[in-house]
Order: sequence, then structure tokens, then C-alpha cells
Amino acid sequence: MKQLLKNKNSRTNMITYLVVIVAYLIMQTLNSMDMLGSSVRGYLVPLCVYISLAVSLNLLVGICGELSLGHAGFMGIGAFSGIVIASLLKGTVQSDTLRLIAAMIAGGAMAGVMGFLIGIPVLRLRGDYLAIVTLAFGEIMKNIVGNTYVGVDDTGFHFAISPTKMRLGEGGKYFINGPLGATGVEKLANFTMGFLLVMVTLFVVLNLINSKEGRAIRAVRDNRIAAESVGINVTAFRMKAFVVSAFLAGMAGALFGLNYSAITATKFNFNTSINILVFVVLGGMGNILGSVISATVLYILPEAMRGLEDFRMILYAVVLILVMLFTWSPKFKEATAVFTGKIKGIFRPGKEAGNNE
Amino acid sequence: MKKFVALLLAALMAVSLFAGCGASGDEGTTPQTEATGSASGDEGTTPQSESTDSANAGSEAPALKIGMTGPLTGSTSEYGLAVRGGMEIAVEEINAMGGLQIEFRAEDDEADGSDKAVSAYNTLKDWGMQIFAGAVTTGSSLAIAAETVNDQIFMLTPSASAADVAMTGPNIYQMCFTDPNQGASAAELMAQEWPEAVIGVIYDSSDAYSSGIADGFLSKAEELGLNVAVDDAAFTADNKADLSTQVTQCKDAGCDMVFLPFYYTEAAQVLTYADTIGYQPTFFGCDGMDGILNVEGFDTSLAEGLVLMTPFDANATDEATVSFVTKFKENNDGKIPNQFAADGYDVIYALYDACVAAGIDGNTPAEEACQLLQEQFATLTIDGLTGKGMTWDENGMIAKDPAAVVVTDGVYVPLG
Amino acid sequence: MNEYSKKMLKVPTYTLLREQDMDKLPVLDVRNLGIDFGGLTAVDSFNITIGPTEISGLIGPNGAGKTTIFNLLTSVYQPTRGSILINGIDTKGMTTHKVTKLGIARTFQNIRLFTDMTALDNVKVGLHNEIKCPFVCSLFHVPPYQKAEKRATEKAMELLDFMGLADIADQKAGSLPYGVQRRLEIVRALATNPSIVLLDEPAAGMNPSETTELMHQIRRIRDTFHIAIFLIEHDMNLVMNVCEAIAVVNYGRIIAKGTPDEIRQDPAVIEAYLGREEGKAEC
Amino acid sequence: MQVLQYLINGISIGAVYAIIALGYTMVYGIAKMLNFAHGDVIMVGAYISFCVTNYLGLPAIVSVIAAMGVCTILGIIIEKLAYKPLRGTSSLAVLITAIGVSYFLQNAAQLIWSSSPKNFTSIVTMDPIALFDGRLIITGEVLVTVLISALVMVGLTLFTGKTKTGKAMRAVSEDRDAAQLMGINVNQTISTTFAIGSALAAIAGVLLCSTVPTLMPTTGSMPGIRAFTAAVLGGIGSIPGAMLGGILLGIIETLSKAYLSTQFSDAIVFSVLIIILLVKPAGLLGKQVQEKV
Repeated sequence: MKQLLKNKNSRTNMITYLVVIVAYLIMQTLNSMDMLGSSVRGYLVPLCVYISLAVSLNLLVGICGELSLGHAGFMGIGAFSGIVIASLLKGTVQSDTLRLIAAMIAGGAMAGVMGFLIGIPVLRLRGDYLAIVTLAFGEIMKNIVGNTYVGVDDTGFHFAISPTKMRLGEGGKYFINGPLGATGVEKLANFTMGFLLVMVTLFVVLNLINSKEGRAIRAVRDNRIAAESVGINVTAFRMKAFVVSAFLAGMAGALFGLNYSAITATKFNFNTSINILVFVVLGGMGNILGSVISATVLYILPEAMRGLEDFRMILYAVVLILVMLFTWSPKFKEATAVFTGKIKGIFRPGKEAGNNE
Repeated sequence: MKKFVALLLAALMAVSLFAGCGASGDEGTTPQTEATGSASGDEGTTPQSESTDSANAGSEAPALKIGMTGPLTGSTSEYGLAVRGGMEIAVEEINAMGGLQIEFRAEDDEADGSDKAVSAYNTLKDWGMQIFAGAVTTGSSLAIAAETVNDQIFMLTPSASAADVAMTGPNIYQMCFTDPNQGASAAELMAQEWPEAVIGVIYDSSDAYSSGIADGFLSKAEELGLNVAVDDAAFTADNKADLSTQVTQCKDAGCDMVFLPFYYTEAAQVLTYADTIGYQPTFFGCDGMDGILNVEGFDTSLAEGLVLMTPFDANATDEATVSFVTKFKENNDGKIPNQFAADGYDVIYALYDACVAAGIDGNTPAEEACQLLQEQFATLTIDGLTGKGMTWDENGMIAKDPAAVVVTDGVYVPLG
Repeated sequence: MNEYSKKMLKVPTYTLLREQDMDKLPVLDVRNLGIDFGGLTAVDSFNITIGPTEISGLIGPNGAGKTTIFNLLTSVYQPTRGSILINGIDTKGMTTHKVTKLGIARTFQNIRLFTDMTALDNVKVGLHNEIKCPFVCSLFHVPPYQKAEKRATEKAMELLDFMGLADIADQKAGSLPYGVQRRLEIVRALATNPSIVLLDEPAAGMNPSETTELMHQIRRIRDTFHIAIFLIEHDMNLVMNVCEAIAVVNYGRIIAKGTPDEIRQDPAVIEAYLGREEGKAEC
Repeated sequence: MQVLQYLINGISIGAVYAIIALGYTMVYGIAKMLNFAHGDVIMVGAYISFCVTNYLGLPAIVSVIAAMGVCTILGIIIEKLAYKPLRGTSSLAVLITAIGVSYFLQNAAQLIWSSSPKNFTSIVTMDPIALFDGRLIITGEVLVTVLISALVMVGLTLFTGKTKTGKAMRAVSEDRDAAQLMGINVNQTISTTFAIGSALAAIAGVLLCSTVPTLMPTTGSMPGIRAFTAAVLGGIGSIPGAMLGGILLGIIETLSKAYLSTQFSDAIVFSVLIIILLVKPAGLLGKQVQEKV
């Protein structure tokens, strides 16, 4: 353990886990003491979902250096397949928790398979071209899911991707009803499961980063040609990262879908993908704890600003721009460096401020 | 070590922000949220009333808290803002009458249909909402409906028209027509007035409202044996910038009647393009079409002969409508209200009438109000801006006359 | 293998083999290699055979196509003509990482280290294929993986120590001095367990004492790991002292091949390359 | 005949995409950033033009000039405040800031002009040309849009090829550091690019709303993304590529709606994009840059 803490990476990881666990315990305690309002209780699950999405996208954007604009597409696949699986298992599996887990795994698997299939052609592209193709993928998914019908009636299970409404027999029930989306979904999600999802996501992503796979992925990002020259199969590694990221997004999507009684395909649009990307970039590329914190803050922010009424979204935009400028601008970084240097100088008299190097 | 402390601090800050939010949410009406969306400058109650049942017992009953969610920002905010505007007028009028006072609050749900919608609703719940008068869009209503069933909060949506909304629970009622019903009535009307017409249908396949009506229309049309030549001219929210193809399809199929079950925003586009290419069929719209004559810059002559089924006519000369339209214009920079605003207005009055009849006031717990209102709505009959003698069936769906009008010289004239 | 050996005997003129390698399979055997870039022939009729423990050099004026040849050997470019056999296996159509697995490793003219990673991690990336552990194992950090990882760290440290870089193991590669970066790149190449290492101007940017040190190290690498080394270098002192065989290219073609002494006296080389001796300082 | 009509419809919307894409591609080529706020500058341009004609009663041409002026200033301000401080950092950071700017413009427009749609009166007063007894109709908007986007394309090509500023732009686009060393004021050049891009956005906004009359605060966002797609399709950074990509995208969209499926037309359009990029990874007219080893 001592040795573990010596390693800087493992120390950062421990902190990340610790922060999440402590936050969970605090929220759970407050919740059990009935000290949370409905709105805060309402945030808990989607917040966990967005944290997971941000962390899994960070694997792709921050660690691999691949810009993806279609993360919400994977989330959507996960959500809808999770909903279908949860509904189908209703009669056979009694435990809600087991059903939720099954739905999440199915959602993840479905998204992972999709990620793999898309990855085969797409991962040949790089940079902004990869970005536009992932955007295209998200739009295709949204369009197709919006015309998908899944349901059961007396004659059994029905599935159709069709421009005209699929009709079920008398007493049939739609799980996914085209543009209306999934309605009458049983709410299985809960905060503990959200917390577990975050932990699993963190575990997978952090372990991946700190394994030989992660080392290889970082090498590929740093210098693709050199990585290839030492025998690293670049395409395979991009694919692995892509599929893992899609899988995690699918799991998060399934939890999200099962947290609401109705959901439509339009939720998983470009804007949602962009929002997740904003969490990642603001939290710092490759900084997992940063993603967790920025997803939390940015998700809560517009909610906390409800009091501003019609000015809410415009102020959110202003805050977003300002935060980006403050965290990324070289000038501002310089200014803060000088500032912290001065502070250090106060505490360490005798040494010239800002001249510590 | 320094970094560790820094990170821990950051984390603690995040947690405290989170918890801080929780606390403020819990109190419901912090000063900053108090002003929100409430059109209640002149009410007699203190906004600090934390809960509805205990604090003010004995003194005069606090105001009844009615909440609404809808898109107040974003691409569909037009509808949310209209409903809010209509509701605010009704609340002002009611509060001015004395008697039962209403405190009203609107929250932005961004027409999101999942997390944002539920969180807007939760914010209202924390505020102490007793009756829910939303949501505006079908997606958000579907997501919130299940919550209201759990919480036993009465829900009367002004404009969420999918049949599934009311079917979610016994506590959910609708003020507008349900989509399949509206589609079916349109088909019936066509069969009656234009039995020989060659019909084309253009609809928004990414929108529940539009595809719901189209679906209801097509199945009824099949039953009635109408001649539908084009039934798949759909568009989506992403590609509605260009509707020329769909219009051309109808033109090429020789349609002399084109059914447009979507909002006037896109309809204006269809009418303009059809005019450009000299295509002059009879256009037939639904309640979402109301408002087309008031689009700024729109040449109303293009809408000449347009048939639409709307429950509301802003140009009507009856006293109620005139007064409503005047007030709405005053409050909204001269904007003319559409049926969304009228539905919102009617919702507040329906709730008010029912509450007065059932003796519900600011002290009634939401669950109790929910029960009482359900009993009331079973027998309630309302005369409003969007219809006379409106009643509700046991599913919570409204029964009102689908008044069909035809645009003549820039105003609505009853059909026939 | 026999088949191959027979072939070798048929075309003895290609070889620059040292005597002790005569009865062994050559590690690199290039036949009639050529590449065109949009009508422009960059390399043509390039033939070379390198024995398993040979140190050979590739020299030629700037723009002669030396680095292009290295890129062809490591499949960064696919050749238009000819064949490359590494340890007897044809690399036609293979990607770079596959060719690396056949036993060829390289350094780059414009150093390509993983600048954001530590020196140790750079070497461990080179050891990637040595850590044999399935994806799931490394994902869950199971004990066998941790053991393999530990072994890799030890091996990487050994390699760093070999080149005298053990004390900078924890420093970011990008922050190291130029000469150290060059040596680190060699260590990373060695980590892939190659049978031949291609060094692209290993002494570029080094001062004379560093260069002398490098010469010793190049010999030591061959003698310790028993591998072949093929290097591009402009520093004639290094080339003539270290290489046992030299090939000279100009305009993409070999103009001379032989021992350092033979090259020194070759009239074609003198004309094309050494003739510009007075300009040597500029190189 | 039917096919021709669909083709013309496709070219009509495609030319609008093209002119928006020209703005995207120019900014991308030189500043190397995806300016997701471009679509919203278009919207602002359209609103300005609408206000000038409808509220001030001035002729259409004045409204276009006014829109260009306002958008140019807006573009410069956005660049100075939001993008310039981040120059030289991760391009992703600028992308996110651009998204912030996009949100800002949309919400500001909602506060200023309200969210109710306005019906934009076409600036083209030409009557449609009816051919083959009215079975084929070419609207004035189509002709004007195609003409103007072609003019803009040629103009931009000449500008970047012949003028000093244009050459500086190309130099910055090729190699920013080298250009700086050659004495080119990179910041100035990039600001000029934004100014030109924003002026183009104003024209694009007017043309977009002349073709598609509904004007709302979100009017620019979806065509913006489509145009971005078109720019990538044609090879982002390439001026003729943007034109080709835009027209092609419009045609594909219209034909897939007409003959394949209206419901799945989004999926079809984006699938075509993916397929084209797989065959030509740098877009139709884009330069494939080989990484030097």
C-alpha cells in the first residue's frame, strides 16, 4: 500500500475513487436523512450517467486524442436496447436490480458491437474527419431509432425499422414506438446503481490507462509513426479504445433510459454529444478526476441558475466561454503562474517571486 | 502532497456546491427563485410559505401553487412561452378577482423529454407545487407523467397531445385534442366535405405530435376509403430546412388536397414554396397551424383558402377572446396569441373552477387535491377560449368540438 | 530455409557478409527494391544483404533516398518493385507493426520519442509485445499481469542502464538533451527484441566526445545482443570506424558497395560523395 | 422531368449549403478551427436584413449591406474576445468556445427578436421561370443563390490567389510558424479571415432565408451543421470543394427524399458522407497530406 501511494499515478487514481466514494456516501446519508429536495434527488442518477459518459469519452478524446462527436449515439443505443431487454425480462427475472444489471450489460454490449462495426471503416480516418464521421454516425442512429418499432403482442415479439408504423395486435405493447420513443418504461434506475456505474467506468478507464494498453494508447497519440515502429498495432488500439468507450457509454445510456418513464431518440442528438464533450474538455484532456468534477459542476450549473429565468441559458453560455478562456488561455495561465509565484514568494522569503525554476 | 490537498479541496467544493444546491432546492422559495415565472406581483401571501399544510394554518389560506414546465429556451420555446403567457393572464385575472389566490411558476424543460424535463418538474415540486399545469410538449409530458402518478400530483397539460400522456395515469388530463383523434376527425371532415379529393400527407416523422396525427389520419382515411395518393412525404427536425421535395411529390402525384399536420412554422414554408411553383391545392392543417396568420412578415394571402381545425381564433369578436388577446398583446410586445396561449389560459381557469368547486386552497396537500380534482373533472364542464361546454372522459381526454375554419381574406371563417 | 540458402549461393555478389555469418541466414535480404512517387523514381534497383551480426552503413549525399530506403524496410512505404526479406520472410503488404514483429527496429532522423512519457515508459512501450497478457488481464490488473509488468520494468531498466541512461528513467522524454534522446531512441528500438536495428543518423547533433561514446556503444550493442546494425550517417569518421561494410547511394541507386577501405578508394564514390570532402563541415 | 425538378430543388438548397460551407472552409483552412458558431452568425445576418427591410422599410440591397456590416463587426468581436486568447492552444478548446458562442448568439437572438418565427421576405423579386408547360419550375432564388455562390467561390479563389492579404492567408494556412518568420502578421490575417467569413455568413443568411423563409433564433444551427458536412465532403479547406460538397449534399438529400425514403433521408445523406470519406479520406477535392517520416 505504501509503495502504491508512492507512485504518482496510483495516488491520483486513489484520490479519484475516494472523491467519488465520499461524494456518494455524503449524498446517500443526506438522502436517507431526507435532507435532499426532489430536484437534487432527481439529479443524482443523470449526474452519474453524465459522469460515466464524460469519463468514457475522455478515454477517447483525452487519452487517445480522437475527437468523437457522436458519443450520444452510443448512449442512445444503450438506452433503447436496455429498455427492450428490461421489458422482455419482466416476466422471467423477478429482481429489479438483476434486470437493471442485465439491461445495462446488454445496452453496453449492443453499443460495443455497434462501436466495433462502425470502427472498422471509420477508424481509418483521422482528426477532424473522424469527428465528422462520428457526428454522422450519431445522426444516422437518431434517424434510425426514430423509425424503429419494437413490441410484443399475442403473436410474439415484433421488431421493425420502417417508415410506416408497425401495427401490433389487440393488447399489444410497444417498447419502442417510432418517433414517440419508448413510453411507459419501468423506472429501475437508482442512485446506488449510478454510483456503481461510475465506479465501474472509473475502474475500467483508469486501469486501462495505467496498463500496457494505456501506455500503448498514449504512445499512439504522442507519435503514431514511432508507436508503429515499435510494433504497436495502431488500428487495433484505436479500436479497443473505441469499443470500450462505446460499451461504457451504452451502459450509461441504459441506466439513463431506465431512469425515465419515457424517452425519445431525439434526446441522443448532436447537442447531447457536444455537452459531454464540453465536460471532457473543461475537465482537462486525459484528466479523469477533472471529467468527474466538470461533469458535476456543468450539469448542476444550469439547474442552479433556474432562478435567472429567461436569462439562464445565455448566462450559461457566457460562463462556459469565460471558463474556457480562464482555463485554457496561455495569457491567463501566465498570469496565474505569476500570481502563485508571488504567493510562494511570500511564504518563502529570500527567493525571487516567479523565479523558482 | 500539495496537489493532493488541492484536488481534495476541489472535490469538496464540488460536493458542497452539490449539497448547497440541494439545500436551496429544499427550501423551495429562496429569494432568487421566488420571482421566477410567477405572475403574482399583487398576491397577498408571503412567498416564504414553506409548506402548504402547517405553517399558515389558522391564518388566511396561502395561495394555491400551480406550476408549469415547457420549453422557454431553444428551438421550440415559441410554444412554451405562448403557454406561459396565456397562463399568466389567467392567473392575473383570477388573483384580481379576490377569493382563491394562485401563485404560478414556470420552469424551462428545454422540450427535452427526459432529465431536463424531470428536473424542471422536481424544481417545481420543491417549490411546493400542488397542481401541475404542464408540460407543453409531448416528450416532456410523457417523462413527467409517470412522476406525477407516483407523487399523486394532478396534471392537466395544455398542449401535450399524444394519447399516451393521458393514458399514463388517472390523474392526468389533457386540454388539447389527442393526436389520433384529431387525425381521425380530419379524415372524417375530408370524407364529408371533399370525398373526391386526391390527398397528400406531409408530416414530421421525428415529432410525436405530427406523426401521431398523420398516423390517426391515415388509418381513419383507409377506413373511410379516402384517396390518399402520397402518404410518406415526411421530414425530420434536422432536414426541415428544405420541404420543396415533399411539396413537389404531392404536386406530381396530382394531389388537390394536402394535409399538413404540423406547426405553422414549417407550414409557412410549405405555403410559400407551393406558391412559388404555382401549386394551388387546398391545404388542410391542424391546431398547430393556428398562428400562421400572425407570423411576422408572412404574406397572409398565401394562406387564402387554407382549412384548419383550430379550437381558437384570435380574431373572434366575443368578449372573452377580445379581452384575452388585448391583455396578451400588452404583456408580450404586441404579439398575437395562438391556440397554445389560449390552451394555457383555459387550463388555469379549468383548474380554478375545479378547485373552487372542490374547496381546494393553498393548504390542501397535493395528494388530496389530486383526488378531489379527479372527482371534479369527471363532471366538470368548462366554457373557455378553446371551446364551449368542454368535458373530459374517464381517461382524461377532452371532448370539445373540433371547429374547422377556412382562411378567407386573412381571417378565420367557419367552414361550410 | 534450405531453398533460401541455395538462392543465396546463386547470387553471392549482393552480399557484404562477414566471414562468421557466411553459413547463417541473412537477417535482411533486399532484392531489386524500388519506389516511385507520382512518376518520380526515388529508389531503384536497391540490393543489399546483411548478415546476423554485421554492422553496415548506408551513406550518400542529402536527398539520395537513404531515409526512404529505411521507410521501405520498415513498411512505412510500400515498395513499387522488388522484395524485402527479414529473417527469410517477405514483408510484402505488411504493416509497420507486423514488420517490427519480424525483428526489425529503427530510430528516426528527426527524433520521434513519446515526449509526454517518461524515459522508462518509452522503453516499456518498446517492450509492449514482450508483455504477453490478454486484454482482459491487463484491464483487471490480475497478478500475472502485474508480474509481467514488473518484469518489463526490470528489463527496461537493464536496457537503460546498458546505454548509461538509468538515472534519467523517470524524466519526461521530451525534456532530455538531444544526445540523450538519440540514445533513448536506440534503447527503445532494442526493447522490441530485434534481430536488426536501423539507426537513422544516430550521431546527428552530438558533440565529438558523445560521438566517440556512441561508436563504442554501437559495437557493444552488436557484441552483447548479437544483432545486426544498419545505419545512415553523415559523420564519415563514425561510418568508417564502426561499419564493416558500406553501401553508397546516389539518386536512389547503389553506386558502390564494399568495406570501408574499398569505398574510400572507389572513384564513383569519390566523385559523387567524397569528392565534396571540402563541404564536409556543412553536412 | 420530375428528376430535373428534384435536381433543381437539390441545387437550390445545395447552393445555400455551399455558400455557408465556403465560410466554414475558409475559417477552417486558415485558423484551423471548426467554427460551430458560423451557423448562428448566419442567423444574425438574416435577422438584421429582416429588420432593415421590415422595420426601416429600406430596399433589399441596403439590408444585405447592413447585414454584412453587422456580421463583419460581430465576427471580429467574437474572434477578438473568444477565439484569439486561445490561439496556439488545443484546437478542441477553441471548438468548445465556439459552441459557447453559438449558445450565446442563439439565446441573445431569442431575447432580442423573441422566439416566434418571422417570415423572411425573399430579396429576389424575379418571377419563377416555368419550362415545359409549368412542369419544370426554376425559381429566381435558385438562380440568384447559385450565381452568388459561384461568384463568391471565384472571388475567394482570386482573392487568396492574387491579393497580398490572400496570399498571406494561404501562407498562414500552410505553415503558421513559417509565415510568422516571413513577417506575416498571423493574428491580423486570421482576424481578416474571420471578418470575411462573417460577411459571407451575412450573405448566406439572406440567401438561406430567401430560400427557406422561416426565421427563428435556431434557424442557422441545422443548416450550419449540414454545411459543415458539405465542407468536409468537398474536402475541408478547399474553396471549390466547399461549393462542390454543398451542391452535392443538396442533390443527394433531395434525390434520396424523392426516390428512396423521406423518413430515412438523414441516415442516407450521412451514410453517403461516410462512404465518400472512406474512399477519399480527405474529401472530394481535399489534399491528402502525407506525414513526413
